[in-house]
Amino acid sequence: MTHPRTHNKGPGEEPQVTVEMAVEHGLKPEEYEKILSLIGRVPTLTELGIFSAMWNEHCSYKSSKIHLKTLPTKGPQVICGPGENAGVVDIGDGLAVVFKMESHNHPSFIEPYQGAATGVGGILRDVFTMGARPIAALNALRFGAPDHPRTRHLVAGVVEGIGGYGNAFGVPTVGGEVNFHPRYNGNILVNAMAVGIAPADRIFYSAASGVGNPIVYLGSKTGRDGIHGASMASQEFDDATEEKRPTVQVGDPFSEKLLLEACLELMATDAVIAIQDMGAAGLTCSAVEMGAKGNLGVRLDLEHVPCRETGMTPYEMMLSESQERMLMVLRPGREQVAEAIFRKYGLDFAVVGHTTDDKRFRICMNGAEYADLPIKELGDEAPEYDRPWTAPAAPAPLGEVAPVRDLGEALLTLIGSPDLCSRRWVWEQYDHLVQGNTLVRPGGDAAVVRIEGTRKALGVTCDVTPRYVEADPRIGGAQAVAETFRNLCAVGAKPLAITDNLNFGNPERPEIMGQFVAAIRGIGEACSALDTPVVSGNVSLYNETQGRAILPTPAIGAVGLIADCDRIATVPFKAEGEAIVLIGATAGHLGQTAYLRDVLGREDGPPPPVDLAAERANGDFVRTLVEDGAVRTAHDLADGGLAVALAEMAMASGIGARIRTLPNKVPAHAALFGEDQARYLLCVPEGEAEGLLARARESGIPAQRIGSTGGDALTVEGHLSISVEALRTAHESWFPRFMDAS
Amino acid sequence: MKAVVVVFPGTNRERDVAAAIVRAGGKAEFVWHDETALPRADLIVLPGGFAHGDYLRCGAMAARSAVIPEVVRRAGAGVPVLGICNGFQVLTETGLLPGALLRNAGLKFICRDVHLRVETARSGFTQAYAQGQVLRVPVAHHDGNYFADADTIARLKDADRVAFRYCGADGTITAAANPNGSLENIAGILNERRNVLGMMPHPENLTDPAQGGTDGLGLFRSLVETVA
Amino acid sequence: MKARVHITLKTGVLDPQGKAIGKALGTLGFEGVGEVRQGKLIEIELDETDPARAEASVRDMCEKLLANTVIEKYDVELVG
Amino acid sequence: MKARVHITLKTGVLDPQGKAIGKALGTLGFEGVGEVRQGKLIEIELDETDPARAEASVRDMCEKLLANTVIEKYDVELVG
Ligand SMILES: Nc1ncnc2c1ncn2[C@@H]1O[C@H](COP(=O)(O)OP(=O)(O)O)[C@@H](O)[C@H]1O
Ligand SMILES: [Mg+2]
Repeated sequence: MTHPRTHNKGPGEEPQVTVEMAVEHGLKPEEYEKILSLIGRVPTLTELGIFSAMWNEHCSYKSSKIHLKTLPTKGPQVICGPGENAGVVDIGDGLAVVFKMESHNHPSFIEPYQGAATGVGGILRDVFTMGARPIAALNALRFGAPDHPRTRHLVAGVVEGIGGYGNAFGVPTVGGEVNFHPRYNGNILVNAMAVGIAPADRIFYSAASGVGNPIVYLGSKTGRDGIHGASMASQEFDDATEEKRPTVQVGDPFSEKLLLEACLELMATDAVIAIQDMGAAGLTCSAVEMGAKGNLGVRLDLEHVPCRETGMTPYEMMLSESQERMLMVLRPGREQVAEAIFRKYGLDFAVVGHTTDDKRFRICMNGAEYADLPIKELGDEAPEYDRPWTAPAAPAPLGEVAPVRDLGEALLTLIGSPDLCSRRWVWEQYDHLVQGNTLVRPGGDAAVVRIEGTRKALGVTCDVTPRYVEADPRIGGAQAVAETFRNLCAVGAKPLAITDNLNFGNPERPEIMGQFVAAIRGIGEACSALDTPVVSGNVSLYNETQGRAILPTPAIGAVGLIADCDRIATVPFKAEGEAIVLIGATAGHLGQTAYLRDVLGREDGPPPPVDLAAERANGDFVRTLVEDGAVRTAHDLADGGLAVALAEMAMASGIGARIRTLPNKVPAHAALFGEDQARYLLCVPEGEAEGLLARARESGIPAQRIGSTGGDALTVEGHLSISVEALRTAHESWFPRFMDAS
Repeated sequence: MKAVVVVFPGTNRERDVAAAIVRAGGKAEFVWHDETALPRADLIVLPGGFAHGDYLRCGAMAARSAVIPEVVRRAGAGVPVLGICNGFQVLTETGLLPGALLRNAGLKFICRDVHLRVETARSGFTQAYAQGQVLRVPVAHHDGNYFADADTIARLKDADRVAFRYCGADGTITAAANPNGSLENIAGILNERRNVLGMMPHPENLTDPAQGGTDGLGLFRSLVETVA
Repeated sequence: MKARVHITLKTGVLDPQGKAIGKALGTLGFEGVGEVRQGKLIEIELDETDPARAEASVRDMCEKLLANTVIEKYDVELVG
Repeated sequence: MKARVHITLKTGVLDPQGKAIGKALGTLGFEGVGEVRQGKLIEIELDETDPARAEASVRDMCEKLLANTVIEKYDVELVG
């Protein structure tokens, strides 16, 4: 897109808007018609820019809204559900947890370091805008095939960018996911999640109130960064994208850290009425949202906006995506208090407008008016589509699967494969310890961070298995939620709520829309069954290159509460001679498993069925054991099934295990590598095994003693025996070797 | 013991170190970098983080802060000064400690537990440890590669001023145990008077069983005992 | 033959480092300091003795590795 | 008036970044690459119009902030 650069000579100098320009701005001709009838005239260029920002997919959720409405968002624990900068959930003791996940896919593909860094910056801002201090960050990453020429460069840049921003900002990055698949070759996914803590009665929202109140601009200066980044995020990539590239946004974690401290300091006074961070289409979206939510008008006088570059036009200022900026409505008379705090931190502070009673959005500069639009309609009248969709076809049944000859080889292959190998190379580049509250570090199930000043802690995780979603979006959507639930239960955390980041292809294609609709249905069903409402989220559509969509990837981030931070279970075996107990039923499901793909080279069959009642019962059972202090070692079963879970427990501890009984009536390879859901491994001292099994029987939970810990090898009698050392070597080698090769 | 923890714009481990000091039985108070006077203090801490974003050179801008002349004066008067990670970088930039901290040899930020050998128990920071004792504490840095010219290194060694070295779990000093390329595996050094310590690792992050270990607590206990 | 490569951010791209340096110079009492930008200087010893070929090779290095051409520009200078 | 400051590591000071670049160039197939050193380039806009005074002032900036003379050396060039 070419950016009309007018000089600040007044609105008359802006080029005349045409339907072609509207199309260049990513609007459909019929959407442009709607604008004409809404305002009864041809919009000015600045107005067109504002409409294009407000009405693009990214800001308006026009394709997804009607489906998102079906998700469960309520619960006694929910203080604030979707619709604000982040979701807010009560955790007792007068505290609330504030969290959200958001994508920065396209920018990260173009410039991996800065794209990922600013993605982290954006989500941190969402959390502290609500008045919360960020205490944990996570990231869900999806890259193309390892042998694709760009993959290594993208992995290196994205990981460095996430670390570069989070480390300097001072938030521990404690968890996430990394997957590789050719379907992400031209369109990687970078989903960042942040979690913060705030006083439950001091949450800040974006709705302005009061007429004539000052609107202030805070943070860094405005440049021509990412003009129309938000529109870009709603367009497919093609070869021409390279030329259309807008100025890349560069993150400044140092300014963000100062912005955090300044905002929290100011929020401790009574000066703030409303606050909104400037994210995509910065000034436009934040100002419109503050006004529209508060049923007020907004007038901005752009000559007061702190600019980094000379000659910026109103059009550019309204669409700039410069980072580390905030907008606030202040209580009148509190400007000096606020300014003193921001100056102390060396940040820009300027009164750039005020609230009005006429529900108009007015943009002026040096007295000339560049835009005058109805503020409610900018948001409320945004197009909303019920796009046609076709129900996804049921996956073909999985045919015969002949077992491999060497199950030990298969296990080594799996734990050394790109998707299941150790992610140490990634998380050692993230400061996962800053703040001193990381109780369970990355590498286990959920990470656990302590809440300062209490006995409590939070479990945090993010998960989705895109190959399941591709095969059956409804089951895959439910499975993603179930897996977060399981990861939380495994550490002993009571799942509270989730955030979702729905990454899909082009919604204008009915089969993609069908995936989207079905996945949301699955997510909703799981959230209802597991009592984990959706409190925030983000939708990223148009993730396609040359007409080929990514794997449907609804990443789920979840947060759970641990009442007593001394009662936590972790993955490593704790001692030799402990009993190993398998919780949950094993049917030996092999469709869409990692074993099928990475050992047998097949990606077929249905994904494992998700029995939400069993998830709930088994998870509650395991969590209760951890809460009671009966179990300190637990691990959920996911990719790679029982064998991989056992190997992970052995590798994490350096202690081996001997497995004597496998679930019966199931072929050995299916028992070892099947990915049946709702399962966990627990360890207890020998003398407590009978009691545990009895407790399971009473609760109607399937449980089976399968073996004992000990020795320096993982042995499954009759099938495999591998030294823990060999397991570790296989598990730890792939990532560093891949990244070091060029 | 009352510690003053200096906070620069971009510092991010001030609360971690304050918590560790409290666990060891001391008290901590924060002071913003633009103060020119400091309250009475038994210990001055320059904590970890990314002061001024680590822009230009780590610690460079912080070392030119208004508060620094007073820190230097107090150090000269014998007050213990502890610089951890970014704080160590600041101390080398102020000249209170010799040498410099370069980009890690592997070029990447590294966050993981390392083993440290206590090279000297002869200081107010390390007296609670035994010489040769092996500690497990985390590092979290991008620029921890200690460099100094050969004379300086020789002087440090001759005067028993190397406080900690990176080592294996059994205490042996090997290249494999060196996370960042530091000369002679140096992880922490003392000034001549032995009242200024700079170290890259973060003892403050392993001072509580819930954090997975308490090996770092000895450093803060040493300081509390020295003052008492 | 030795090449000197200057890598700088393209105009309009935010330079947080330069910004911070400028501010610090102000705090230290330097007056009349306008914009400060920080870039990289890379010096490369080359066996190549033909200037044209040396320059072409270094430009190729810039495109392939030294510069991130999404946000940076570079210039090559041959010395000695 | 604009100043260009080059800051480079003194000889004898290890340069991990330069070393890594040299290695990467080799892997990319560039031949005949000798030592590579990475330094900084800082460009400063100055109000000062007198070259001598400008240079003195920038040298002072280098001593006081821009360079760490324990490990780095610098040179100042006035342009435009
Ligand atoms: N991008 C990442 N950043 C930080 N930690 C990560 C990342 N990717 C994976 N991890 C961590 O590695 C471990 C294994 O990840 P995964 O296999 O997805 O776990 P699970 O199957 O239990 O959900 C987890 O602790 C996870 O948090
Ligand atoms: Mg798990």
